[in-house]
Amino acid sequence: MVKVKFFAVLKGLVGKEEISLEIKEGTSLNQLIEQLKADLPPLVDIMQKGGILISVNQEVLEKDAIIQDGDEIAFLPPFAGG
Amino acid sequence: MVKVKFFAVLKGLVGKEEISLEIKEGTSLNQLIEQLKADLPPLVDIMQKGGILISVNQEVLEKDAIIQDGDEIAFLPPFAGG
Amino acid sequence: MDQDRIRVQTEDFSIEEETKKLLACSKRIGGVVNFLGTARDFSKGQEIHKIDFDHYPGMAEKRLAEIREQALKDYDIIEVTIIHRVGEISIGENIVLIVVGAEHRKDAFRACSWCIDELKRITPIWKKETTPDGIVWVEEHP
Amino acid sequence: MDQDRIRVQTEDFSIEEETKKLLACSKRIGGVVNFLGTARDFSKGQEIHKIDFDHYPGMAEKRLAEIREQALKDYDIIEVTIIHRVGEISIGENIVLIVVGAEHRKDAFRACSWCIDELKRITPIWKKETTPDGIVWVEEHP
Repeated sequence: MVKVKFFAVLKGLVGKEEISLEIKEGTSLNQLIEQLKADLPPLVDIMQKGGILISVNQEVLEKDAIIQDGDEIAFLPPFAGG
Repeated sequence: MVKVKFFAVLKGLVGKEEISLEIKEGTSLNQLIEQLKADLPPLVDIMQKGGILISVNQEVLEKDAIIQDGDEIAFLPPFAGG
Repeated sequence: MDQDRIRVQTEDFSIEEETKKLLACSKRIGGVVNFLGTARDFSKGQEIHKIDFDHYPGMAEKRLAEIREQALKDYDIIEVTIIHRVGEISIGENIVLIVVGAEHRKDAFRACSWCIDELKRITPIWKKETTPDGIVWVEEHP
Repeated sequence: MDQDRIRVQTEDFSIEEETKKLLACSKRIGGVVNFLGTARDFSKGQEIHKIDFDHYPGMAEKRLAEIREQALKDYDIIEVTIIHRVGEISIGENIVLIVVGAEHRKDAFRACSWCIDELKRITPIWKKETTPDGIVWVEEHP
Protein backbone atom coordinates (compact mmCIF):
# COMPACT_ATOMS: atom_id res chain seq x y z
CA MET A 1 0.00 0.00 0.00
CA VAL A 2 1.14 3.50 -0.78
CA LYS A 3 -0.58 6.75 0.17
CA VAL A 4 -1.10 9.34 -2.59
CA LYS A 5 -1.81 12.98 -1.71
CA PHE A 6 -3.18 15.77 -3.89
CA PHE A 7 -2.66 19.44 -3.02
CA ALA A 8 -4.15 22.80 -3.93
CA VAL A 9 -5.69 22.91 -7.43
CA LEU A 10 -5.19 19.13 -7.81
CA LYS A 11 -7.26 18.37 -4.74
CA GLY A 12 -10.25 20.04 -6.39
CA LEU A 13 -9.67 18.66 -9.88
CA VAL A 14 -9.12 15.10 -8.76
CA GLY A 15 -11.87 15.41 -6.16
CA LYS A 16 -9.76 13.70 -3.51
CA GLU A 17 -7.23 14.77 -0.95
CA GLU A 18 -5.65 11.40 -0.35
CA ILE A 19 -6.03 7.83 -1.59
CA SER A 20 -4.36 4.55 -0.71
CA LEU A 21 -3.55 1.89 -3.23
CA GLU A 22 -1.75 -1.39 -3.71
CA ILE A 23 1.38 -1.43 -5.87
CA LYS A 24 3.40 -4.29 -7.32
CA GLU A 25 7.02 -4.61 -6.26
CA GLY A 26 9.31 -2.54 -8.48
CA THR A 27 6.63 -0.05 -9.54
CA SER A 28 8.05 3.24 -10.83
CA LEU A 29 6.46 6.65 -10.37
CA ASN A 30 5.63 6.61 -14.09
CA GLN A 31 3.78 3.31 -13.69
CA LEU A 32 1.95 4.66 -10.64
CA ILE A 33 0.85 7.72 -12.64
CA GLU A 34 -0.53 5.47 -15.42
CA GLN A 35 -2.37 3.35 -12.85
CA LEU A 36 -3.85 6.51 -11.24
CA LYS A 37 -4.91 8.00 -14.58
CA ALA A 38 -7.17 5.01 -15.14
CA ASP A 39 -8.89 5.54 -11.78
CA LEU A 40 -8.89 9.35 -11.78
CA PRO A 41 -9.54 10.62 -15.34
CA PRO A 42 -8.89 14.34 -14.53
CA LEU A 43 -5.24 13.38 -13.94
CA VAL A 44 -4.78 12.67 -17.65
CA ASP A 45 -5.14 16.33 -18.64
CA ILE A 46 -3.32 17.64 -15.60
CA MET A 47 -0.23 15.52 -16.14
CA GLN A 48 -0.18 16.36 -19.85
CA LYS A 49 -0.23 20.09 -19.06
CA GLY A 50 3.01 19.66 -17.13
CA GLY A 51 4.50 21.55 -14.20
CA ILE A 52 3.43 18.96 -11.62
CA LEU A 53 6.22 17.68 -9.39
CA ILE A 54 5.93 14.37 -7.57
CA SER A 55 7.40 13.73 -4.16
CA VAL A 56 8.10 10.43 -2.44
CA ASN A 57 8.33 10.68 1.33
CA GLN A 58 8.53 14.45 0.99
CA GLU A 59 11.43 14.48 -1.46
CA VAL A 60 10.84 15.45 -5.09
CA LEU A 61 11.98 12.56 -7.32
CA GLU A 62 12.32 11.88 -11.06
CA LYS A 63 9.47 9.90 -12.59
CA ASP A 64 11.58 6.77 -13.13
CA ALA A 65 12.12 6.38 -9.37
CA ILE A 66 10.98 3.06 -7.92
CA ILE A 67 8.49 3.27 -5.08
CA GLN A 68 7.96 0.92 -2.20
CA ASP A 69 5.24 -0.28 0.08
CA GLY A 70 4.56 2.33 2.76
CA ASP A 71 5.74 5.30 0.68
CA GLU A 72 3.89 8.60 0.81
CA ILE A 73 3.55 10.01 -2.69
CA ALA A 74 2.30 13.54 -3.38
CA PHE A 75 1.30 15.42 -6.53
CA LEU A 76 2.55 18.99 -6.20
CA PRO A 77 1.27 21.79 -8.45
CA PRO A 78 3.61 24.79 -9.06
CA PHE A 79 4.50 26.36 -5.72
CA ALA A 80 3.24 29.84 -4.91
CA GLY A 81 4.42 30.61 -1.40
CA GLY A 82 5.92 33.88 -0.27
CA MET B 1 30.74 87.42 9.90
CA VAL B 2 30.62 83.69 9.22
CA LYS B 3 29.87 80.94 11.69
CA VAL B 4 32.29 77.98 11.82
CA LYS B 5 31.24 74.70 13.42
CA PHE B 6 33.37 71.76 14.54
CA PHE B 7 31.91 68.29 14.99
CA ALA B 8 32.81 65.04 16.73
CA VAL B 9 36.57 64.49 17.12
CA LEU B 10 37.25 68.05 15.84
CA LYS B 11 35.18 69.61 18.58
CA GLY B 12 37.48 68.07 21.18
CA LEU B 13 40.72 68.71 19.30
CA VAL B 14 39.96 72.33 18.49
CA GLY B 15 38.41 72.84 21.89
CA LYS B 16 35.46 74.72 20.44
CA GLU B 17 32.07 73.80 19.04
CA GLU B 18 31.43 77.01 17.14
CA ILE B 19 33.18 80.28 16.46
CA SER B 20 32.23 83.43 14.59
CA LEU B 21 34.70 85.45 12.56
CA GLU B 22 34.93 88.32 10.13
CA ILE B 23 35.94 87.58 6.54
CA LYS B 24 36.98 89.83 3.69
CA GLU B 25 34.84 89.85 0.58
CA GLY B 26 35.89 87.14 -1.86
CA THR B 27 37.44 84.87 0.78
CA SER B 28 37.75 81.24 -0.34
CA LEU B 29 37.42 78.22 1.90
CA ASN B 30 41.17 77.71 1.54
CA GLN B 31 41.83 81.23 2.78
CA LEU B 32 39.42 80.71 5.67
CA ILE B 33 41.27 77.52 6.64
CA GLU B 34 44.60 79.37 6.69
CA GLN B 35 43.08 82.15 8.79
CA LEU B 36 41.66 79.55 11.24
CA LYS B 37 44.93 77.63 11.50
CA ALA B 38 46.58 80.74 12.90
CA ASP B 39 43.94 81.06 15.60
CA LEU B 40 43.47 77.34 16.31
CA PRO B 41 46.84 75.55 16.06
CA PRO B 42 45.38 71.99 16.38
CA LEU B 43 43.75 72.56 12.97
CA VAL B 44 47.18 72.49 11.28
CA ASP B 45 47.75 68.81 11.99
CA ILE B 46 44.12 67.84 11.44
CA MET B 47 43.91 69.40 8.01
CA GLN B 48 47.24 67.90 6.99
CA LYS B 49 46.05 64.42 7.95
CA GLY B 50 43.21 64.77 5.43
CA GLY B 51 39.74 63.26 5.30
CA ILE B 52 38.01 66.39 6.60
CA LEU B 53 35.16 67.68 4.44
CA ILE B 54 33.99 71.25 4.64
CA SER B 55 30.38 72.31 4.20
CA VAL B 56 28.99 75.73 3.46
CA ASN B 57 25.36 76.17 4.44
CA GLN B 58 25.11 72.39 4.85
CA GLU B 59 26.44 71.52 1.38
CA VAL B 60 29.90 70.01 1.01
CA LEU B 61 31.98 72.27 -1.28
CA GLU B 62 35.45 72.20 -2.84
CA LYS B 63 38.08 74.23 -1.01
CA ASP B 64 38.29 76.90 -3.71
CA ALA B 65 34.65 77.89 -3.12
CA ILE B 66 34.11 81.55 -2.23
CA ILE B 67 32.23 82.18 1.00
CA GLN B 68 30.02 85.07 1.95
CA ASP B 69 28.96 87.00 4.97
CA GLY B 70 26.34 85.05 6.90
CA ASP B 71 27.50 81.62 5.69
CA GLU B 72 27.55 78.66 8.06
CA ILE B 73 30.77 76.70 7.57
CA ALA B 74 31.36 73.30 9.15
CA PHE B 75 34.41 71.05 9.48
CA LEU B 76 33.23 67.46 9.07
CA PRO B 77 35.38 64.47 10.09
CA PRO B 78 34.80 61.14 8.27
CA PHE B 79 31.18 60.10 8.75
CA ALA B 80 30.38 57.01 10.81
CA GLY B 81 26.60 56.74 10.91
CA GLY B 82 24.63 53.54 10.45
CA MET C 1 15.65 26.17 19.03
CA ASP C 2 15.28 25.31 15.35
CA GLN C 3 11.56 24.71 15.72
CA ASP C 4 11.16 28.29 16.81
CA ARG C 5 13.20 29.63 13.89
CA ILE C 6 11.14 27.77 11.28
CA ARG C 7 7.38 28.04 11.48
CA VAL C 8 4.35 27.39 9.29
CA GLN C 9 1.37 28.75 11.19
CA THR C 10 -2.12 30.18 10.81
CA GLU C 11 -1.62 32.92 13.44
CA ASP C 12 -0.05 36.26 12.67
CA PHE C 13 3.50 37.04 13.80
CA SER C 14 5.22 40.16 15.13
CA ILE C 15 8.27 41.51 13.30
CA GLU C 16 9.33 43.28 16.48
CA GLU C 17 9.18 40.14 18.57
CA GLU C 18 10.93 37.96 15.99
CA THR C 19 13.66 40.56 15.49
CA LYS C 20 14.21 40.84 19.24
CA LYS C 21 14.34 37.05 19.62
CA LEU C 22 16.92 36.87 16.86
CA LEU C 23 19.03 39.66 18.38
CA ALA C 24 18.89 37.89 21.73
CA CYS C 25 20.71 34.87 20.31
CA SER C 26 24.00 36.72 19.80
CA LYS C 27 25.44 40.08 20.81
CA ARG C 28 27.63 39.93 17.72
CA ILE C 29 24.64 40.72 15.49
CA GLY C 30 25.13 44.26 14.18
CA GLY C 31 22.69 44.21 11.29
CA VAL C 32 19.30 42.61 10.80
CA VAL C 33 17.59 42.43 7.42
CA ASN C 34 13.88 41.56 7.44
CA PHE C 35 11.72 40.65 4.52
CA LEU C 36 7.99 40.90 5.13
CA GLY C 37 5.56 39.75 2.46
CA THR C 38 1.99 40.98 2.76
CA ALA C 39 -1.26 40.35 0.92
CA ARG C 40 -1.74 42.96 -1.79
CA ASP C 41 -5.15 43.97 -3.12
CA PHE C 42 -4.13 43.72 -6.75
CA SER C 43 -2.44 40.95 -8.68
CA LYS C 44 -2.04 41.27 -12.43
CA GLY C 45 -4.67 44.02 -12.48
CA GLN C 46 -7.26 41.88 -10.68
CA GLU C 47 -8.84 43.01 -7.46
CA ILE C 48 -8.35 40.43 -4.71
CA HIS C 49 -10.69 39.98 -1.77
CA LYS C 50 -8.77 37.36 0.15
CA ILE C 51 -6.00 34.85 -0.12
CA ASP C 52 -5.77 31.28 1.12
CA PHE C 53 -2.59 29.32 1.51
CA ASP C 54 -2.47 25.54 1.36
CA HIS C 55 0.70 23.66 2.29
CA TYR C 56 2.11 20.15 2.56
CA PRO C 57 2.49 19.75 6.34
CA GLY C 58 5.86 18.34 7.25
CA MET C 59 7.41 18.81 3.82
CA ALA C 60 6.95 22.60 3.90
CA GLU C 61 8.67 22.89 7.30
CA LYS C 62 11.44 20.56 6.09
CA ARG C 63 12.15 22.76 3.06
CA LEU C 64 12.21 25.92 5.22
CA ALA C 65 14.63 24.27 7.65
CA GLU C 66 16.86 23.29 4.69
CA ILE C 67 16.77 26.87 3.39
CA ARG C 68 17.81 28.17 6.82
CA GLU C 69 20.68 25.68 7.09
CA GLN C 70 21.91 26.36 3.57
CA ALA C 71 21.83 30.13 4.19
CA LEU C 72 23.83 29.70 7.42
CA LYS C 73 26.37 27.65 5.46
CA ASP C 74 26.64 29.86 2.35
CA TYR C 75 26.59 33.34 3.88
CA ASP C 76 28.53 34.98 6.68
CA ILE C 77 25.45 35.37 8.89
CA ILE C 78 24.60 34.48 12.47
CA GLU C 79 20.93 33.46 12.56
CA VAL C 80 17.83 33.14 10.35
CA THR C 81 14.13 32.94 11.18
CA ILE C 82 11.57 31.94 8.53
CA ILE C 83 7.82 32.09 9.22
CA HIS C 84 5.05 31.48 6.65
CA ARG C 85 1.39 31.82 7.43
CA VAL C 86 -1.17 29.44 5.94
CA GLY C 87 -4.96 29.35 5.83
CA GLU C 88 -7.09 32.39 5.12
CA ILE C 89 -5.34 35.76 4.95
CA SER C 90 -7.12 39.08 4.45
CA ILE C 91 -5.83 41.92 2.31
CA GLY C 92 -3.06 43.86 4.01
CA GLU C 93 -2.19 41.05 6.40
CA ASN C 94 1.24 39.49 6.85
CA ILE C 95 2.11 36.37 4.85
CA VAL C 96 5.80 35.64 5.26
CA LEU C 97 8.68 36.90 7.38
CA ILE C 98 12.38 36.25 6.97
CA VAL C 99 14.74 37.68 9.58
CA VAL C 100 18.49 37.45 9.02
CA GLY C 101 21.04 38.60 11.58
CA ALA C 102 24.69 39.14 10.71
CA GLU C 103 27.76 40.92 11.93
CA HIS C 104 27.85 42.98 8.74
CA ARG C 105 25.00 44.03 6.55
CA LYS C 106 26.03 42.92 3.06
CA ASP C 107 25.69 39.24 3.85
CA ALA C 108 22.42 39.81 5.70
CA PHE C 109 20.92 41.44 2.58
CA ARG C 110 22.20 38.72 0.27
CA ALA C 111 21.07 35.87 2.52
CA CYS C 112 17.61 37.34 3.14
CA SER C 113 17.03 37.88 -0.58
CA TRP C 114 18.26 34.36 -1.33
CA CYS C 115 15.99 32.83 1.35
CA ILE C 116 12.81 34.35 -0.03
CA ASP C 117 13.74 33.36 -3.62
CA GLU C 118 14.48 29.84 -2.46
CA LEU C 119 11.30 29.68 -0.37
CA LYS C 120 9.25 30.51 -3.47
CA ARG C 121 11.19 27.98 -5.54
CA ILE C 122 11.15 24.85 -3.39
CA THR C 123 8.54 25.14 -0.61
CA PRO C 124 5.26 23.24 -1.12
CA ILE C 125 2.92 26.14 -0.38
CA TRP C 126 0.09 27.17 -2.70
CA LYS C 127 -1.92 30.36 -2.99
CA LYS C 128 -5.61 30.67 -3.84
CA GLU C 129 -6.90 34.15 -4.65
CA THR C 130 -10.55 35.13 -4.34
CA THR C 131 -11.36 37.80 -6.95
CA PRO C 132 -14.68 39.20 -8.25
CA ASP C 133 -14.38 36.64 -11.10
CA GLY C 134 -14.06 33.69 -8.74
CA ILE C 135 -11.40 31.60 -7.12
CA VAL C 136 -8.06 30.96 -8.77
CA TRP C 137 -5.00 28.99 -7.69
CA VAL C 138 -2.01 31.14 -8.52
CA GLU C 139 0.37 29.34 -10.88
CA GLU C 140 3.18 31.68 -11.73
CA HIS C 141 5.16 33.40 -9.10
CA PRO C 142 7.06 36.60 -9.74
CA MET D 1 4.40 63.32 5.81
CA ASP D 2 8.07 63.53 4.86
CA GLN D 3 9.04 64.64 8.36
CA ASP D 4 7.66 61.42 9.68
CA ARG D 5 9.55 59.31 7.13
CA ILE D 6 12.91 60.92 7.93
CA ARG D 7 13.92 61.20 11.55
CA VAL D 8 17.05 61.81 13.62
CA GLN D 9 16.08 61.23 17.22
CA THR D 10 17.40 60.23 20.63
CA GLU D 11 14.42 57.97 21.47
CA ASP D 12 14.18 54.36 20.38
CA PHE D 13 11.86 53.34 17.54
CA SER D 14 9.64 50.34 16.90
CA ILE D 15 10.19 48.28 13.73
CA GLU D 16 6.64 46.99 14.03
CA GLU D 17 5.13 50.45 14.23
CA GLU D 18 7.25 51.86 11.40
CA THR D 19 6.48 48.90 9.17
CA LYS D 20 2.76 49.25 9.85
CA LYS D 21 2.85 52.99 9.15
CA LEU D 22 4.61 52.32 5.87
CA LEU D 23 2.15 49.60 4.87
CA ALA D 24 -0.74 51.94 5.69
CA CYS D 25 0.39 54.40 3.01
CA SER D 26 -0.43 52.06 0.11
CA LYS D 27 -2.29 48.79 -0.31
CA ARG D 28 -0.09 48.10 -3.34
CA ILE D 29 2.87 47.31 -1.07
CA GLY D 30 3.47 43.56 -1.28
CA GLY D 31 6.98 43.40 0.12
CA VAL D 32 8.77 45.32 2.84
CA VAL D 33 12.51 45.09 3.40
CA ASN D 34 13.81 46.43 6.71
CA PHE D 35 17.38 47.09 7.69
CA LEU D 36 18.00 47.42 11.40
CA GLY D 37 21.44 48.38 12.66
CA THR D 38 22.17 47.69 16.33
CA ALA D 39 25.05 48.40 18.68
CA ARG D 40 27.41 45.44 18.81
CA ASP D 41 29.63 44.67 21.78
CA PHE D 42 32.72 44.11 19.68
CA SER D 43 34.34 46.24 17.01
CA LYS D 44 37.69 45.19 15.55
CA GLY D 45 38.22 42.85 18.49
CA GLN D 46 37.69 45.61 21.06
CA GLU D 47 35.04 45.30 23.73
CA ILE D 48 32.64 48.25 23.66
CA HIS D 49 30.71 49.54 26.64
CA LYS D 50 28.62 52.18 24.95
CA ILE D 51 28.29 54.22 21.82
CA ASP D 52 27.52 57.89 21.33
CA PHE D 53 26.36 59.44 18.11
CA ASP D 54 26.94 63.09 17.26
CA HIS D 55 25.28 64.67 14.23
CA TYR D 56 24.99 67.95 12.36
CA PRO D 57 21.40 68.97 13.07
CA GLY D 58 19.62 70.08 9.93
CA MET D 59 22.25 68.78 7.53
CA ALA D 60 21.84 65.18 8.69
CA GLU D 61 18.07 65.28 8.16
CA LYS D 62 18.60 66.96 4.76
CA ARG D 63 20.92 64.18 3.59
CA LEU D 64 18.47 61.49 4.77
CA ALA D 65 15.62 63.23 2.92
CA GLU D 66 17.77 63.35 -0.23
CA ILE D 67 18.57 59.64 0.10
CA ARG D 68 14.85 58.85 0.41
CA GLU D 69 13.98 60.96 -2.64
CA GLN D 70 16.78 59.49 -4.73
CA ALA D 71 15.74 55.95 -3.79
CA LEU D 72 12.12 56.69 -4.75
CA LYS D 73 13.38 57.97 -8.11
CA ASP D 74 15.93 55.25 -8.89
CA TYR D 75 14.07 52.14 -7.74
CA ASP D 76 10.59 50.78 -8.40
CA ILE D 77 9.49 51.22 -4.80
CA ILE D 78 6.52 52.85 -3.09
CA GLU D 79 7.77 54.34 0.19
CA VAL D 80 10.90 54.66 2.37
CA THR D 81 11.36 55.49 6.05
CA ILE D 82 14.80 56.31 7.46
CA ILE D 83 15.38 56.78 11.20
CA HIS D 84 18.75 57.27 12.89
CA ARG D 85 19.18 57.56 16.63
CA VAL D 86 21.73 59.94 18.14
CA GLY D 87 23.10 60.51 21.63
CA GLU D 88 24.07 57.70 23.97
CA ILE D 89 23.21 54.15 22.90
CA SER D 90 23.82 51.06 24.99
CA ILE D 91 25.05 47.74 23.67
CA GLY D 92 22.30 45.79 21.96
CA GLU D 93 20.12 48.83 21.35
CA ASN D 94 18.78 50.00 18.00
CA ILE D 95 20.77 52.57 16.00
CA VAL D 96 19.28 52.87 12.54
CA LEU D 97 16.18 51.65 10.73
CA ILE D 98 15.44 51.72 7.02
CA VAL D 99 12.04 50.49 5.85
CA VAL D 100 11.36 50.12 2.14
CA GLY D 101 7.97 49.14 0.73
CA ALA D 102 7.53 47.98 -2.85
CA GLU D 103 5.16 46.05 -5.01
CA HIS D 104 7.84 43.46 -5.70
CA ARG D 105 10.69 42.41 -3.50
CA LYS D 106 13.76 42.72 -5.73
CA ASP D 107 13.62 46.51 -5.83
CA ALA D 108 12.87 46.71 -2.12
CA PHE D 109 16.07 44.74 -1.36
CA ARG D 110 18.18 46.82 -3.75
CA ALA D 111 16.80 50.14 -2.54
CA CYS D 112 17.16 49.28 1.15
CA SER D 113 20.76 48.15 0.68
CA TRP D 114 21.53 51.30 -1.34
CA CYS D 115 19.96 53.56 1.31
CA ILE D 116 22.10 52.25 4.16
CA ASP D 117 25.27 52.43 2.02
CA GLU D 118 24.41 55.99 1.04
CA LEU D 119 23.51 56.93 4.62
CA LYS D 120 26.96 55.84 5.74
CA ARG D 121 28.60 57.67 2.85
CA ILE D 122 27.00 61.10 2.96
CA THR D 123 25.22 61.67 6.29
CA PRO D 124 27.02 63.86 8.85
CA ILE D 125 26.73 61.48 11.81
CA TRP D 126 29.68 60.43 13.93
CA LYS D 127 30.22 57.53 16.31
CA LYS D 128 32.18 57.56 19.55
CA GLU D 129 32.93 54.21 21.17
CA THR D 130 33.72 53.78 24.83
CA THR D 131 36.07 50.81 25.29
CA PRO D 132 38.20 49.63 28.26
CA ASP D 133 41.08 51.56 26.63
CA GLY D 134 39.17 54.84 26.53
CA ILE D 135 37.03 56.83 24.15
CA VAL D 136 37.57 56.71 20.41
CA TRP D 137 35.82 58.45 17.51
CA VAL D 138 35.32 55.79 14.85
CA GLU D 139 36.97 56.79 11.58
CA GLU D 140 36.53 54.00 9.11
CA HIS D 141 33.18 52.51 8.40
CA PRO D 142 32.75 49.02 7.02
